[in-house]
Amino acid sequence: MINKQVNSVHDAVANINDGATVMIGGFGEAGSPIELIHALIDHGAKDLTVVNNNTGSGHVGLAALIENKRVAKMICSFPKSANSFVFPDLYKKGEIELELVPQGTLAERIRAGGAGVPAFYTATSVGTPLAEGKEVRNINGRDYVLEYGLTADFALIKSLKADRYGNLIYNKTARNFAPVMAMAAETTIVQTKEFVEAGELDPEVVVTPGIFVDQIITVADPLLESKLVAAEEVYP
Amino acid sequence: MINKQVNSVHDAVANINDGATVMIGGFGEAGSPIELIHALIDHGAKDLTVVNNNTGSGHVGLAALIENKRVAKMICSFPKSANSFVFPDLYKKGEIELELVPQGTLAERIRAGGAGVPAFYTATSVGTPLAEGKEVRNINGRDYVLEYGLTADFALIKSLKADRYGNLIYNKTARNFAPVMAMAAETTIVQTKEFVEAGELDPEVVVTPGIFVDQIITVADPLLESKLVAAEEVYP
Amino acid sequence: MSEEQIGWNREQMAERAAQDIPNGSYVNLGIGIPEKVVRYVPDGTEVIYHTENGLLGMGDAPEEGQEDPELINAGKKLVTAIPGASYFHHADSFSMIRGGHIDICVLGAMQVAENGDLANWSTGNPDAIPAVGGAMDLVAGVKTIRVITQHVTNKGYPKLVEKCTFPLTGAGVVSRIISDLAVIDVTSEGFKVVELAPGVDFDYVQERTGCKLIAE
Amino acid sequence: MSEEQIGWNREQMAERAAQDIPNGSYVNLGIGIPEKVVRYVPDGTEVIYHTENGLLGMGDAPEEGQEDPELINAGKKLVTAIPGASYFHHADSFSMIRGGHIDICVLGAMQVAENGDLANWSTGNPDAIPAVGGAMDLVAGVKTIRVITQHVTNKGYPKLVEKCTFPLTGAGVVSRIISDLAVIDVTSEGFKVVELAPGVDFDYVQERTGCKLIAE
Repeated sequence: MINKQVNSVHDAVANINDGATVMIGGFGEAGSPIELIHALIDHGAKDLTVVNNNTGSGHVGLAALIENKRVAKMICSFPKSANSFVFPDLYKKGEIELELVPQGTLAERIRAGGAGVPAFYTATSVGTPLAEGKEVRNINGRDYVLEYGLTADFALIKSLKADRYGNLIYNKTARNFAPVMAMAAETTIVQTKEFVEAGELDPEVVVTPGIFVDQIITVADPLLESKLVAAEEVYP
Repeated sequence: MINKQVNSVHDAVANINDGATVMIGGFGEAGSPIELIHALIDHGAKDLTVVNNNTGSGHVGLAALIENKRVAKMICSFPKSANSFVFPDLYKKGEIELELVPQGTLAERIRAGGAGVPAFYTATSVGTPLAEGKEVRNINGRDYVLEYGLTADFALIKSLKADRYGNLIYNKTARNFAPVMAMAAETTIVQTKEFVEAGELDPEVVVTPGIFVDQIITVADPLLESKLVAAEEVYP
Repeated sequence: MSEEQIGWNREQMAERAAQDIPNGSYVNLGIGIPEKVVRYVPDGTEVIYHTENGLLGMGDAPEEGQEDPELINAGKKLVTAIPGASYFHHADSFSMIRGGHIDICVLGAMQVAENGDLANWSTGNPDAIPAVGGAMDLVAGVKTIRVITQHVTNKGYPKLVEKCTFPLTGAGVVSRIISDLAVIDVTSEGFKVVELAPGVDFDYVQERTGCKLIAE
Repeated sequence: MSEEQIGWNREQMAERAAQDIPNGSYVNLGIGIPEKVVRYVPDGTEVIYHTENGLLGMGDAPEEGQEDPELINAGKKLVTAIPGASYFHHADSFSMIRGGHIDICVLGAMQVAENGDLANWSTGNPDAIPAVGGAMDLVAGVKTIRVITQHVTNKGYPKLVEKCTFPLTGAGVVSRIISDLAVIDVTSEGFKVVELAPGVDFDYVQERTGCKLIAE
């Protein structure tokens, strides 16, 4: 019988190796798999390349992973949100690398990586510094830049419900990058609020089919990043 | 108030002009918007370029549109299903053009057209006659062909439920090409089995958000292509 | 600012921008003042707001007790979903933007040039942390780009200029600017003042603009 | 065919192909004999079948009275969905194929060459209607491609050949062939017979093959 559940968040991240590329779901705290990120900090893997829209807040979750010097490079669209101090500090000191990607290009590159599209053209960033050094091609009278698909060794995402096959549904705007990251990663690790029986999710409403999911751990009552940040919590 | 309903299938197709490119949903009869196709035959627009996975069956629906000489060119992946006589006849006589596209490339080209991606690379068809004349590019050691996004003037699709905003859900494998065609067409026309109040469709389960839909007509009890074909019906 | 309010305040700028949005439009709102536009849909019209983090049919801020930290807008502020809304993932969301399906986008600006060039993501200062978000996707993909901005910077420098000195977000993309002082269209001849805020005259606006304005 | 049955029949070929599918695999089945594989999952294993027209978790044909003409497989035959299935659109479905997420695909063939080249979509006859379907996507994207085929054509010509004379579906893609006579692997040295159907010997298979076979 197929059953993708694992025993703990620590088991879930146990195979993440030094130097791995890790996509982490979430747009701000919505969809951030904070328990998996904290388990990754405990696990100790370093020299990671992390793909996330942002760089975390305060001193917990993704910001804590960065603060603990596990991240060599961030690929993201907006690294300086409110309450984001950790990344800017390291970046100014030259201690962390940044690949800045427009948000839609980031989403599309991840989707392309998952869909077997190695490269595509887009109008986004044409004529701006972010197109510098990139191939530009005129198609039907408009200029486009060439962008490459993005894949990862691991994805860490958060779902509302999951079944043993790995079928997932999400909560509201916490969906954001998770479905495309699940497609683009070699190993997709999910923390779910609820684990349900196979067949309980209507096949019409599954957002991420189980084929894109490898490991599932239930975290029924996840920490809320904004509360931790407000309380000035530091992980670990 | 936004309300995308129209009064009849004939009103729905009334603006389709000679020479238009029309995407038609369906994989075989599953998802085929047969009443809209019949209304298009009645309407009389000709010299159409039609995008569909197949070329219809018997002498109804898409096959009837072709038989009535309204289609100058088919873009499809599999033009010779069981019970498909009309297209093969015209094709052998040189009276209809065919652009044969691998099914996944077809789906991806339509999705690209809808997503603002003018062109992308794919491994599909490399080293085959369908790659002849196409740009081939080696990316990270593998060869890929360049394929272009596909857009249309109109899409005709079928849904299970629709609301006044044009939010759609589908029935089982009748979903197939409809969501990407809705994205890729300038005007998307939907025949729905059921029309529901705004808010009745859970925002988490909407498959096609209303932004991709322009006109909706309710056809509560659509004809079943396979039954018509078995009964050797001819339209009109 | 200690000086007396001259022209429109932030709420009034948002309200003015809302008046230009036709019934039935699909609209994306940038972070800052543009977020406020959602409150000012004119009577008798219905507008669908898109937020690029995965929601079509965005409503205003929630009532107290109705907040869900996983229901936010692109500015990461708590919002609501209207009946008839839909959620989708990021690639689908940007397909709406990049595929040309959003009718209007209202953005903030650091500089707008008289040819419609927009700079709103970076000062180009090498010490600053660059951050672009979805701005470049929006200006490349949305049919009509409008800007809401203070007419001058905090230090009094003009934001409407002959040529942007900051790195571009997009070239020739802006069609209209709603500032605290005026509504200004980008035309082939340059900036054209189409409306003045109450109590503001043309010369007052011209003095605070980095290039020549055309009177309507 | 009037001659007595020699080797495996169509059902047995499907059953034999099913034995090679590891527990937990995601599998796509081509049209024809491969469709029958869904019936023969070995005891104690669970396999998830994908059909490219938008279903993961495809089951066998429906009971009478349970048919839905909108629940079909890629061969347009009526099927069912298992508990735990999911539906999705065509671009998402082919993302599974082209993105390398499907483990195994079992296809029919017109010709397989000893280097693994597959021809299964066209005879190259200029009078024939070309039709490719999803075959080229499957061979380009799925990790392991297996073929189920009669060993020879209706007219007795070998389908396993030194070099395909028909236009290719994909180059060097097939790893194993299950014919009515034998299970044959594509190796760097050429076709290797790894199993013979009951009552069939190596020479019998070699005589019906268009190139040299290697005995295991």
